Amino acid sequence: MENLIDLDKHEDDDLRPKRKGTLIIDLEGFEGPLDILLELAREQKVDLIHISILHLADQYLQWVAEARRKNLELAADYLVMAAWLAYLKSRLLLPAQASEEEPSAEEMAAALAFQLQRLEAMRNAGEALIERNSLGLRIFKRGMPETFGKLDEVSYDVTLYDLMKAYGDQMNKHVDQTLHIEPMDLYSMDMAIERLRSFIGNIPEWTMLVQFLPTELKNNLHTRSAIASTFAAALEMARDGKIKIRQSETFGHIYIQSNESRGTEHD
Amino acid sequence: MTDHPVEHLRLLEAVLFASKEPLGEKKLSNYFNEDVDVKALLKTLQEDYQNRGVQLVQRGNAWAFRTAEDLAEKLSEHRANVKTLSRAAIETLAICAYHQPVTRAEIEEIRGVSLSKGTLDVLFEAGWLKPRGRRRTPGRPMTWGTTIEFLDQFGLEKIDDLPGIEELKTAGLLDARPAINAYTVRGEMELPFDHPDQPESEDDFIEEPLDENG
Amino acid sequence: MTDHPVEHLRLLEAVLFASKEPLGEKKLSNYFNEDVDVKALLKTLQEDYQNRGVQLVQRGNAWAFRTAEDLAEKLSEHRANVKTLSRAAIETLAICAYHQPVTRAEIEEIRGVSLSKGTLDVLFEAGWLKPRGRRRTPGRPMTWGTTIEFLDQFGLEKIDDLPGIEELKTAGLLDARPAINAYTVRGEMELPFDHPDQPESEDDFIEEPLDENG
Repeated sequence: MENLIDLDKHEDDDLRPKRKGTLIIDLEGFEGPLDILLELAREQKVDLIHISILHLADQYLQWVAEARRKNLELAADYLVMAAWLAYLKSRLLLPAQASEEEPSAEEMAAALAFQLQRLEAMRNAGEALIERNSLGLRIFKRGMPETFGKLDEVSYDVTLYDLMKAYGDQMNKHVDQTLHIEPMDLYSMDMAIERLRSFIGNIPEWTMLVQFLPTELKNNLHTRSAIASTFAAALEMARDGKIKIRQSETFGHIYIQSNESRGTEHD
Repeated sequence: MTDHPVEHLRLLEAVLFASKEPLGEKKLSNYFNEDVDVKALLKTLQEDYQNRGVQLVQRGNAWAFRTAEDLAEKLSEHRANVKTLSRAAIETLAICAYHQPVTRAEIEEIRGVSLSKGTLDVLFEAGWLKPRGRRRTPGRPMTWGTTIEFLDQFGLEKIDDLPGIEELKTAGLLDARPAINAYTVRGEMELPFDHPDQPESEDDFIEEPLDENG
Repeated sequence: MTDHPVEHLRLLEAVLFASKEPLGEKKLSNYFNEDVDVKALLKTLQEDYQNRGVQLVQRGNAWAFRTAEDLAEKLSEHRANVKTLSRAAIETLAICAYHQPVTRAEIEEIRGVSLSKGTLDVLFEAGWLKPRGRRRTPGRPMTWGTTIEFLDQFGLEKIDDLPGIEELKTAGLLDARPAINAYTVRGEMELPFDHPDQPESEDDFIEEPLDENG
């Protein structure tokens, strides 16, 4: 392998926030909530085995609050972690409740501490590994490999990577093929307006809008498009003063009535 | 066509010297009759070269001649181009090395983030990772491990020589299972929790299904 | 930085080993202080290797390590002739591996070009493909699949260990976006190909005795 690793700098080092300072607000260079937690845990300056999860939860919640104050866009993962840590914190502070369903707050805290230790261990292991990177840097292979003339065995210079890459490329090629856009199979608004118009002037009582849906609905998607189109058509016709619309509660049924007739109720 | 051990050593030496890449013991044994103890020959040859500027090194079950590490500084003009690995790639490589065989879900579990496209790619292209079979759990996820080339690149005889691996094992930190399921990489709340304190056989535990588009 | 002759010999040995070309005495002397007699060192090193399987040889004014000439025959008996596969062959092999059993027409359809005569031959000669019976469709076309030798070449235990679509996506070898080849409002996405993890039932094929010449 000629691809070697630079011992001295890693490409995203520059993106890493500086370790100094008490609270890191810069989001760049972090990889998810666990990464932030590990960074915050280091600020406690104790071995991760002795980390205070309660304190860590506070640090994290404070960090999130600060990030939001600065209008940094936090991905959902960060907020979910905040919610979970708030929950864990409350459970750590409350008297223990006997429950066989859930692990105790202490167990949850221990699990989080374990996760942080494990991540830190792998991070250190990665660094130790890079320290050992030697082939082509400190240890060298034969510069002039020899091959011999007479042959009774043939081998091929092809690796699993070559094979996988060839397959991936083939499949990607297909993705890049012509995109066919199939004809729409939806109930259009024009159709809905036409249908609704045929009933106009003939709806003296408040009538549920769904009763005006077309009778032949093919599938779920088609049905949904019919509902949406009919509703939009109703709005359109109400704007033109042809009909009145009523809905008495959120998500309740929608009723329509011809405007010519003398309805008494309206929204 | 003598069977004299010195002739065996000479042939073994020539075969290994001619090759750039480590050669497996199985392949090396093709050069000898069945009754020849190739492993013993390799050990002898290794000793012969022990104090020389070129040494015979073991990489898994493969062997190669390499320059002695203490001469590194004086050989600096042979240094090849250096390619920089991202922090994510280094961490992923370490996880694959220390936790192998390991699934993608486990790598993500340990790092706490989804594997982004291209992280495994670069390690694969370098020839450092290989498939290690599928786990017999629902979804039959692929597992990954490291190659001879990986050992060669980092100057390791075997996986057990990874820096600090014994300590990590003892500390129980080489357990790739989810520590807790309260939150996942996807950020979904999931109760109840798996209990982390009951290690099961490596092959038996059930992977958390991850959204494949991660 | 000792001036001990043994250290000089070790360095000279390593430099010559790692060099990509034979080195002249002048170039070699750059590695040493002015007072070191490189010529004498070379002679000593040459003697050290005199009876070994590898020898230090002089070519004009330049020096290099070469395997001993008397071993040439034994080496060539076994030494593999390393060939490179054409792009078309690698692609065809990959498609056979992922879609087996697969017919020639299917390979051509996936690659979008017709298969030249030699491509399957090369793979067949390498011992990586074998006939997998005829398909029960008009024309009863022959299908192809991979062999044990194929698994050996790529370090796989079984064909199932071949990384699947999802793993290829993770490794960045396959675009992660959904492979839609038709945009439809019927709410179904159409994948262009079967998922290789779900091989078709063997029942779809009739195994027929085939003559060994393929």
